[in-house]
Amino acid sequence: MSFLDLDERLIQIAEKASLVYSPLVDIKTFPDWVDLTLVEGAVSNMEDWEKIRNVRQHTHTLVSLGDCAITGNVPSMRNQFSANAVLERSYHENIELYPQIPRDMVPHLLARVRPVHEVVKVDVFIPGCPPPADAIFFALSELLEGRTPDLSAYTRFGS
Amino acid sequence: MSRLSQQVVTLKIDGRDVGARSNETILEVAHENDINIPSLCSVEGLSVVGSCRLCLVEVRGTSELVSACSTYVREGMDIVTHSERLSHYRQTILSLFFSERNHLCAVCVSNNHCELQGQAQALGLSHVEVAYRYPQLPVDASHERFVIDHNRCILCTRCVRVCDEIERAHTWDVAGRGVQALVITDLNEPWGSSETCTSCGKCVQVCPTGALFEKGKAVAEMSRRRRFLPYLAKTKEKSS
Amino acid sequence: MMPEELTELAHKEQTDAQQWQHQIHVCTATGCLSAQSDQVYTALTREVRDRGMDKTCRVKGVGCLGLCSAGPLVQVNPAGTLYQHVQVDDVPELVQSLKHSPVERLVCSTDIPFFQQQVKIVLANAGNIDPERIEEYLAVDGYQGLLQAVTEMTPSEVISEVIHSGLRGRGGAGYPTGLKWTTVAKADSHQKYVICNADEGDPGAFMDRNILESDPHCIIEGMAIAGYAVGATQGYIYVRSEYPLAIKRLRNALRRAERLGVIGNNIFESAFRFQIDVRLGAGAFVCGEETALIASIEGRRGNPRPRPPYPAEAGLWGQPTLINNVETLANIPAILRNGGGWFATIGSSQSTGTKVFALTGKVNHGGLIEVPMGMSLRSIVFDIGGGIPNELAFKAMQTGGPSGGCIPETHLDMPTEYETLNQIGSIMGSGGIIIMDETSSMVDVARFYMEFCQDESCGKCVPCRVGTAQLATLLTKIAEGMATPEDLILLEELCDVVKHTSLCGLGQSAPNPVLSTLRFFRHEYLAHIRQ
Amino acid sequence: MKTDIARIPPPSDDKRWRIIDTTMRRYGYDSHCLIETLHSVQEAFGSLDDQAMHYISATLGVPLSQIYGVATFYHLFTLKPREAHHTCVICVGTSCHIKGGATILSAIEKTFRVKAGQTTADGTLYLQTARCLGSCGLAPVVVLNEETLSKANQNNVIQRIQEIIRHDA
Repeated sequence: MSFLDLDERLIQIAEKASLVYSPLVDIKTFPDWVDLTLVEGAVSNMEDWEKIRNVRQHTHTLVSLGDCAITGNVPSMRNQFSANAVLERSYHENIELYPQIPRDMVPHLLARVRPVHEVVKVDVFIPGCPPPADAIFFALSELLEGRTPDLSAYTRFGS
Repeated sequence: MSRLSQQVVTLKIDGRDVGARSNETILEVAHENDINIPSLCSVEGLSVVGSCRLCLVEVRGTSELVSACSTYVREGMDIVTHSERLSHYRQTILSLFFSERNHLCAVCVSNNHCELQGQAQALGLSHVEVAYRYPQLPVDASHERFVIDHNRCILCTRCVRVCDEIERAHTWDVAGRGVQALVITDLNEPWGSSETCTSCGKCVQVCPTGALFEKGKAVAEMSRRRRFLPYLAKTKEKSS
Repeated sequence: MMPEELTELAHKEQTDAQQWQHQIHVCTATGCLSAQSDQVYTALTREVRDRGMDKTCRVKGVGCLGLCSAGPLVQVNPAGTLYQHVQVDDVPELVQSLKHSPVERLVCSTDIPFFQQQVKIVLANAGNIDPERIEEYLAVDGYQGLLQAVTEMTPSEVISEVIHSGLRGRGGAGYPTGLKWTTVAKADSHQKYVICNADEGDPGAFMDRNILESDPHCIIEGMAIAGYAVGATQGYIYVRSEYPLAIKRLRNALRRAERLGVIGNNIFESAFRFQIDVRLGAGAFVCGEETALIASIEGRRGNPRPRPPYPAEAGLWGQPTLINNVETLANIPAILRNGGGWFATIGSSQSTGTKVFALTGKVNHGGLIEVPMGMSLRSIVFDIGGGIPNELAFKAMQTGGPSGGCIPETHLDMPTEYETLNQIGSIMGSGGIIIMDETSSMVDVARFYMEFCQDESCGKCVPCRVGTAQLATLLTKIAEGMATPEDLILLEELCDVVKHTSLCGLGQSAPNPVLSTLRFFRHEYLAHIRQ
Repeated sequence: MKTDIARIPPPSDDKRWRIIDTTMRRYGYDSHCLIETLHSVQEAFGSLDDQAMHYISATLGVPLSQIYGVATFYHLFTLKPREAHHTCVICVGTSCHIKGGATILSAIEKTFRVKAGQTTADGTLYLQTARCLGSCGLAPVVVLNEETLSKANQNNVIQRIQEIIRHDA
């Protein structure tokens, strides 16, 4: 959503880059090679794990966008408890009707939620919850010019 | 740590010639001259502990780093407060702070008012390289006006010092040791049932993070008022 | 007491000792006691009495005889026959043999390098005198150094003698003792203190404990001389509470010394007075650090504080304080008796005198040893230690405990000196030496010490508190084969940060075991890494 | 000497409080003797409970939280009494570690289903580790109640513990 807050600046970026894969784009498989991938969210389950490893393999510059990707943030709050305890709490203790832990259809939870860079190498970090549009714009502009952005003037953890 | 003989000395900080009294610390002299040295444990009006290690500076001619908050200036000192090496050390130290407990800026009462968060931004810490430890820590909301959330405590001991040195109640202290250390009230009893706490709230005002806060504050609402501290510290000095 | 009384008492004890045809020395230091030497002592006493030999033969509990790995040790004098692994059942035969030839099956040869290549200053009395009787200490010139200092020398003369000796701190860092004394002596204050640091905490080190158990009076004498030299009237001995026997003997020795008047008021009829109190630690390694130790004596948490100011300027209760380690102080009486020049001829030019080591691990002859400084490390392992058991190969020698490093075979020809050990990434340390053979994993050793440091970190400063925990986690990850090459880089980076930014010596030296094993045994780390 | 603090009576008639009081008196009821006093309580009562800490706080004029801080800083002090029939201390110092102390520890943990620092469910055995018992020449060392087993191995230690436990039954 923060990305969309770039508003008309999106056009500036669109002039230099094309969007090849995104929840907004109707393509189901990750392309063979992309120059830049922005990744949001923490790595929580097996599906995330496999996805991010695949993305890394097919990406030149990987950017962690937002606190969840960088610090684990709110999703990582479950890390103080075991994955089983979390499932137990969500699907048994707080449920009155047919309590059961789903085995199919739902990806297997990792023992711990992990920031992206603990799983694969990350090149650029844009912290913030959410990162301000200015930070995203600055980072993208710099990256498109082939420079590594220093974002400390634009954003911070939590901001 | 008062010194009897006060001399005027001149020294260099980041290449600038500055004058100072010999009973001033490097940190004090730097601040007087608008030179910023990061720190988390030190706060004007309380005793010096030198525990956060962010204010380490280089002194030309020696190989060891010294903490600016606890080192008195000397004639002819040549101090470097910012260098690539110092910046790397400071970033790593901040990473260690972030990895130690459960710091979630986005949902913290002190978001945008937090000194740890502020230092991370100022020192350009974009992510934490070391593994997060995710310890299970308690939140004590038994006090009628205040809360302590150990998930956000960085053990700077400002609360312990202000309670002992200014309020003279010594309700707070540190229990345990190493990575297991926790600030506690009395015999590790709920804060609300403490017999010694005067509910003055000074500890809450000096806390650099969101560990101590006022009840009823929501995310990003907890700002601090610390103007009382230098004044009370002076009064205390006069009376002792 | 009068100076003459001291000489008289010493003389009387020397004469008394000559009346015995045989003196059986039983080691009653902790090492042999844990092999039940107390039962051997009781059995010997009973046997001698039952045979009606108690007029000519004395059974005496003494301090450490050195070869702890062969305990319980018994020595029969004046012949000097040393018996090893003595059991209660052996006692009748042993006493019987006094009139004939020694019991061959129990004899431990003293011709081996373990005994021949040692030079004893600090341990000169260990194993020879009964540590519970002050008279025996007097008979071997005990308190003569103090007598000389107080009655014939000025404080500054005493200090120059110590400077002249070249003695350096035996607690680990090797700071020149004379210089430390000078600083405290020059500090302007009515009240000064002398502290004996007996908070020996390195796992695998027991030099100080054995000195205290074997010869407590030499520490008391050393402290009193230090007190006279720097102008202090009060001393504290800070001992680990894990050393009950050392504490008991020390307290007993203090009572005797007070009763005799060698400490107290008007020592040797002079204006000099000196008191000593014992303070107990309570299980915190960090209290070996000077400022933490001071905090602990003051009744507080053992948190170190930034230095300067150094304890020599502002120490215990803010007063100038001299802190010396047990072994350092144990050298002082001999230096005063024989002169600093004599001491300086022993050892090497930069590291004079001797060093006491606790030699343990995978070595044939383990125990408490004292060797001249400058002896090669190889001699310590292969001559004194008698090499590695079970025909295995030597791998490393660990010195300096959790603050030190592991030295590989290629550096064994280095002399035992402060500087050379620093050059090869270790430290002299307080004197624990652990020998490892080819079966030891160096990653495991590094992890062992890091977990130790994590447990013992006081928690005050963040690099040590969290840094050691992070390092321990990384080392576990490596040891379990779960680490990546990036983890190894992170390990080295973190070591650098913890070493250079920690508040006190514990944190600053905590990475040493990792750094030194990385330096010499990097391949072992790499073998654990997932590519 | 502290004169400004009114002496308060000990928490109970228990004669052991006299020992504690003697310790404090020897140091002139000065706050500096906090650690000596805690040693004295630990020795007399086996642990430091709230009652004892309140008494010391009032007598020496040391804040409660400071006493708690000191008591939890030093590993020798315990706040809860340990109630086990037998104590087994395994040395995990460097020499013992090199010579197999850790193996003995894990074997005992497994055999008696107890972790270091804990007591077995039936309360018979308290298992503890020590940093260094200083008997490195005889490593690995295990102390069972008052008895020291030197150059120990997992078999003889386990056997000895079983003997002792059987002896009780």
